[in-house]
Amino acid sequence: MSAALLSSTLGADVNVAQNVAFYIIAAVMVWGAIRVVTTNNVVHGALWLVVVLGGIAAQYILAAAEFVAVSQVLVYIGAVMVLFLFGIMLTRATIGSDTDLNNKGWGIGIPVAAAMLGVLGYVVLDYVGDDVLVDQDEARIAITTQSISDGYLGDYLVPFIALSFVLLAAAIGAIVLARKD
Amino acid sequence: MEVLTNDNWILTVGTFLPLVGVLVMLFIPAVEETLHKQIAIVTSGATLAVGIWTLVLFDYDQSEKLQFWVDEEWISVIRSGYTIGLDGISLPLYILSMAVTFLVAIYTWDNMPDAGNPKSFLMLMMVLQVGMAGSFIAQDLILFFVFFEVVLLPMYFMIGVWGGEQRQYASLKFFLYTMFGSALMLVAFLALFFQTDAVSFGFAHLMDAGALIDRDTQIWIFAGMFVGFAVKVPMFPFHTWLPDAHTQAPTQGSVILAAILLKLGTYGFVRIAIPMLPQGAEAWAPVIGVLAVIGIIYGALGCLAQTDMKRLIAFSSVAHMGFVMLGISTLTSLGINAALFGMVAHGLITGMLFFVAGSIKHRYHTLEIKRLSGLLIQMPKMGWILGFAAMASLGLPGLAGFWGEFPAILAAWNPHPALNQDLFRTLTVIAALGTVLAAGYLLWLYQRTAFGTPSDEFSGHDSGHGGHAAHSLSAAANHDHDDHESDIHDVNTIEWIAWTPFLIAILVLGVYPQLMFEVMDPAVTQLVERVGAGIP
Amino acid sequence: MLLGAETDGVVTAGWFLQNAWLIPVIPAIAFFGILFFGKKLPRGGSELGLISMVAAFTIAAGTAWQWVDRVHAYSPEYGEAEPVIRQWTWWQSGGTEFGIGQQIDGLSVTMLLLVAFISTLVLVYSTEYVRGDRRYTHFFASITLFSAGMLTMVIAPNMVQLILGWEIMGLCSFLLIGHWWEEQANSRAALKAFFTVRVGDMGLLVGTAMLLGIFGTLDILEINQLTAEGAADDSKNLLMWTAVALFIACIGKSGQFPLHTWLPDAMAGPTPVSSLLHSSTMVVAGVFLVARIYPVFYVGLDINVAGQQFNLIAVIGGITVLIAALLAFVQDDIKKVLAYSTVSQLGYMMMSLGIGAWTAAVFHIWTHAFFKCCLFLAAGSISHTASHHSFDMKKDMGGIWRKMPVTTGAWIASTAALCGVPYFSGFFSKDEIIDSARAYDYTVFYYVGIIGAFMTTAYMTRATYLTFFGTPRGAAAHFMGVAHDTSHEVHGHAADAVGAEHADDHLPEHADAHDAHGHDAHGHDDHHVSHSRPLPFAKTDSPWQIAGPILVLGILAVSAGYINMPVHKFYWFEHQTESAIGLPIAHEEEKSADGGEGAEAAAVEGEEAHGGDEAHSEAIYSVPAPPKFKWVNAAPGLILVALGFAISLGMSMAVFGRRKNLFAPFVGLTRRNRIARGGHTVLVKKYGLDSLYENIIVRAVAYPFAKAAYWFNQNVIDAVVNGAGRSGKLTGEWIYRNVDQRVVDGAVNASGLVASESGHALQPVQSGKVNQYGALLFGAAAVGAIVLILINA
Amino acid sequence: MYAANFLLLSAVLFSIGVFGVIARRNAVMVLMSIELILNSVNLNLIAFALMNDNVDGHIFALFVIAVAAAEVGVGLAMVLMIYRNRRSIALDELSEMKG
Repeated sequence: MSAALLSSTLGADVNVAQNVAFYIIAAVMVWGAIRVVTTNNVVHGALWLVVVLGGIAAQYILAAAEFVAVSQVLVYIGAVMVLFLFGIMLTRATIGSDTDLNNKGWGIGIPVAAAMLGVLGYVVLDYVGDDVLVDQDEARIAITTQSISDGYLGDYLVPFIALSFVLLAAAIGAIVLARKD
Repeated sequence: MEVLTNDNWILTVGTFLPLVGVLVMLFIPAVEETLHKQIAIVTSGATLAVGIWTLVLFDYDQSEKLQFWVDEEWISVIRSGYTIGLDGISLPLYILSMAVTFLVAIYTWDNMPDAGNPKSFLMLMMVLQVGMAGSFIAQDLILFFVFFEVVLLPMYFMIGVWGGEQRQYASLKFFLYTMFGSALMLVAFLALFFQTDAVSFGFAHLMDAGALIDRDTQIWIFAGMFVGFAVKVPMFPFHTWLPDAHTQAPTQGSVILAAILLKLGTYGFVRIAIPMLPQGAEAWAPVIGVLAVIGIIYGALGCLAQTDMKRLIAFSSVAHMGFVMLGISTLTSLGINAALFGMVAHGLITGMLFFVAGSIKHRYHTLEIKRLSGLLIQMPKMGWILGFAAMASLGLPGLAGFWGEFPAILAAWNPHPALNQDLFRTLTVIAALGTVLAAGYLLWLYQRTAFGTPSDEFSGHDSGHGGHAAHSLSAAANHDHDDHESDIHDVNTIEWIAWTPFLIAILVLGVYPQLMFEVMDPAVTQLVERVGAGIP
Repeated sequence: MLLGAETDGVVTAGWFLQNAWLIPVIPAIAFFGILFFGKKLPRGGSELGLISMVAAFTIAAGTAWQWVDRVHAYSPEYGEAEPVIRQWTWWQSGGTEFGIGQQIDGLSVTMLLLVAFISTLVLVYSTEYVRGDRRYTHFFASITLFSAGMLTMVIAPNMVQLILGWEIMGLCSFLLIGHWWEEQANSRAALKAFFTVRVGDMGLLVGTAMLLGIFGTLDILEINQLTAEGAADDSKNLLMWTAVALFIACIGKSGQFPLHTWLPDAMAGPTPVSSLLHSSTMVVAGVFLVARIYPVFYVGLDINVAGQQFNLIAVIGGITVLIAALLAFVQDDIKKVLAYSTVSQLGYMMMSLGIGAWTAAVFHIWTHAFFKCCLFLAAGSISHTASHHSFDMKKDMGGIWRKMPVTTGAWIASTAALCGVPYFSGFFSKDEIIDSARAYDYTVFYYVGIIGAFMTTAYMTRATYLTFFGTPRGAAAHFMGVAHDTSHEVHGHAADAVGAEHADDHLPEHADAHDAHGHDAHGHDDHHVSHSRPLPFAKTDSPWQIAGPILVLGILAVSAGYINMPVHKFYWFEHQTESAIGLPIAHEEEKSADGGEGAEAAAVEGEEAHGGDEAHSEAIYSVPAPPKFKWVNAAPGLILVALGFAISLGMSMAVFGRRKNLFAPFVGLTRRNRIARGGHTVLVKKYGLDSLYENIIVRAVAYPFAKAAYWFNQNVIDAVVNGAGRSGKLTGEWIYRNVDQRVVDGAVNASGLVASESGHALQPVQSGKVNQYGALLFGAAAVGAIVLILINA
Repeated sequence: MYAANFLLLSAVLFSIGVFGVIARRNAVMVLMSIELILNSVNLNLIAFALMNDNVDGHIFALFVIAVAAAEVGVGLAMVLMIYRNRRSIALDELSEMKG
């Protein structure tokens, strides 16, 4: 589906439709993110996070990374968010709004975040600036699920196995930590 | 430098054998305390056996040459090799380190410091032994430096964990001081390496090439080494870590510190700084001489002001090492021979004094001179041993201490011709005054602690006639065993085993010093000739 | 290893001469034997010490015999006998080897014989004297090592071995003086002795270093030869300082002014120790050192150079003679009288060396050893048997001559020898010293000598009278069975003396209290019962172990001088020893009648001797020959001695013997009357009280001086010593407190403080809060990134 | 489409996440903010993959997703334990590591 969409919209110039989609999704995401860090209700925060994560998945699709997008949805929205909700419920009775969810860190947080943003923005604009993403034509190697799997079971086999151990260790660690005894 | 090559495995084995013990102990639970002690004794005993075998194999007719020579590639990137060898200068110290560790391990059998945990304690001690023995056989600057630093950490932990009340202050002070010195020393080593065309860190090369460096550069490089070694010795302005470290360290730590660790500094001067930088040595010799003599007098005055026995002994170390450094600063074979002899003698004697101090502390739970009195009545043998060691320490002829002091004085009157004779002659007279002061503080100590009658605090608790030792002893024996007075007993078997070799060595070396002079002298003579050739 | 096995090409040396090094080795081995096995032996180790000392004495006697033979083999020209030197490598440096071994010549043979003999007697004496002491074994171990030390020093062929023996003696004196160390006074005396001597030893160390610097060797023979050949004339100034430095050591060791203060305190030790210390060992060591390397002193201090009226050695010796003799007048403790007497006699020896009379000095060592040892042993005998371990002449002695014939006889013979009564041994040596001073033109020291002789006689007469004659007092009265006034009752006195200065008093006390080793303590009551059998002809005297040595020494006090009698032109001793001087003696064929001019001529000739090549070709220095004896020259001294005896005896009887006169009229009555005719009869008769006489007469004459000297001794010199010690300690404390702990340590601590303070300043950063850590992390990252951007831009 | 788009969006999300880490006092919310940061990084990776025409970016993004999942698991377990011990997960009350 997305391939068809992309192929139809690709042209020599900047694809307007793609841009439009991007901006809309981006705006939603930014708003969602802001709400995540400012809302006084933990559960709302978690739900806003779902919005952001979903937006990310959408952006992946725009960037022609379908496999990653699907993984994102499965892992984050499917698993991580459930974990978060469980965590919220196990640790805190108040599901409703909470007045002191934020500490007095605004004074530090905003300048630091602004500085980060400034730096990153400057660098990005300075470095890539007006670069236009080259449209996918036939000459381009299609990044397919197969190429990803080739990568995992080829060049990146060792990190892959290591990662599986990390996951195993994390699972065991989490169990050990969370056990009630 | 000519070398002899045979049986060259023996040094490596002798140096690293304690690590085998460490490995074994690593896999034994800490609760098996007795087993750990046994392993430590066996390991250090085996090491000493290798050392004695080295003594047998050593070719005494060519003691000026490096024997058991090994030269393997080690870190070829920085042109440092695993170069080891043994000659007449290092042989006595090498064997001394093994013997002291063995005897200290035996002493630990009964006298574990209060903090307990013999496993770690003994493992540290074994590692310490590797560092000490390694420093004396290394013939490569980087190798030497590595061994030199290996010594540092175990001692830091020994003081910091098993020490007295102010152990953390003392251990930190020790550590910082020595690190400070080591840092400058390393810079000096590197400077020397690059000034000699960065060809090799081997001693043999550096001795040949170092003499060719121009005078000003030599002086600067020597300054770096001077600080590094002087801290370890310790010389006068750098000495303040010593009393604290000695006072706070456990007995074993004090003994090893006094017997071997301090010698690394003086050995460094003799083996590295002076032969490699003859002109630097010549320029610095007056400074060393003056500081040494200040140390002698200053240490003695410090002793007179002490109220704590262990601290007094520690200060006396400053004075004695002053004699060693005075000998070295003359740049004559007589002076350096005296210094080497003084190093061994001081190791034995001060080690013995620290042993006695430790045992007294163990029994009386105090080392305050004011409170101790009449040791000879309560513990006659201990009292006489203390007297013996004190006499040896004040340089009585016939005991080892004399042969470090007297030739040093002889040498200081007749220093190397390139040195300022008037200055050194003045120093001689002042140093001789130091021997008088030494007699003063040691006899004062002995009179106060050993003579007289035991104070009421430690003797008859139930009677007015406190001077009657037989009575108070029997009373103490009948007393409940929980009472600390029952701790006061004479030298026990373990202590005898650990101390007798010290006592015999002090006496034998004192009566027949040729045993050591014969081994050292050819090597020292060669070294002095080399230095003389380097001084224009 | 053998450096110089046989230096003599002419005459082969006999076995004893070759193996004289065994003499110190045997007691040294015995020392260890006693130390380790002594307590297990039936007699507590004393037998080992005794056997070793007898063996040493035997070898010493053999050595002496063969030495005499050897000298005769070299004869008829005396003074040529080469010493027998054997050395083994002891240590080496720079290829130079330093030896240990023996140098046997006239001087060392004399000393070997003397030391071994006297040590043997003292050991015999000690077996009884310290019986029952709780440290019996230690006592014998120390005393054996002590003798070994002296013997080692005596045969030393080089300076290092000499120092070895010298210091071993110092150590043993420490142990022996402080033998009863439970009392702080005793251990302080021991400390004082060791420390004072050690102060002098500083000179020895530096002096030896100087010798090495000048001559490049430490061999005594070489040093002597080189000096005699004038090798050191280029560095004459340095040689002078060398002599001064070495002499400082001798001052300390031999109790010369101003370091003599330790000697009287050293009386705190047991009496056998005092006698050994004061006769042939320890204190003689200083004199021996000067005699041993005499050329260094002779050349360095310009002795016998024309026009030199004074030199350091003679001046110090002379001062010592007088001040010590003065001090001896005011002592009540018999051992202290003898101690000051020793100091005074050592002053004679030094003075003698200082005026160039080497032979006289060495001969005085020889004779003095016998009679002084005898005097001390006699004092001990009295205290042991008669006066209940007291040494107080005034309180516990008097009138004991009846019951102690041997002790009294030997004492009187020794006193006569000490005073220089003709044909007693001391006469020959002392008179030679005085005569030499006159003959060599040292007028001042001639007067010092005869005044010293006068004073010696006077105080010894006083001591003799107080001890042996007059009324028995205190413990002596108890011993004599004479009724005495109860204020001096024995037990009362003994109890009272526990805290007093007489250390020997404590022996039985402590033996009772600390009988830890299971010895038979002899307490007060069974005191006489436990004694050994006395000599058959003196039943009431001390036991044979005590009386025997005293008897032998008493005989020798009379006869030891007969081997060198200038009176009869009999110079046997001189001939045996003169090769050890290191300098030739300028013998003159026709000595002029006037000794003074002759000696001067001799000295001048000695200076010029290098021009006229004689038998001693290399030596350009020489010592003058001893003066020819003439009764005329000896007369002033002898008259003074007689005068001293008369005055003192009369005075003593008048002062101390008044009550005695009432009970048993005594021999000296006539002389007392003569004194009375001399102008004091009025006083004697007017005031019948002893103390009053003493107050008036003694205070009027001797007391002020003696008291002043003693005051000076106690308050100035001692105060300086103590003050030096105290100020040393104060300085030490001050430096420790202010410099060490503040400045040096302060600098170190300051750096630590800076680190610590900056750590404290940064501490709030470590709030432990995750958010703040996060803020820091990201803030820092942002700042870092900004910096990077700015740099790259 | 401009390459800067993705990167700028990522920067914004990142900054918001940073703000959340600093400003939130609820441990769970801090974890969420961290998720924001991680996702912004992932977005970058994908964008770089697109720019460089290389599959590695995708692979790394997936790695990050996996690691993030593990992190959340462990992190929440820790939060749970803290809550169990202290009945609170307010971070400013946790200052045991204060120096």
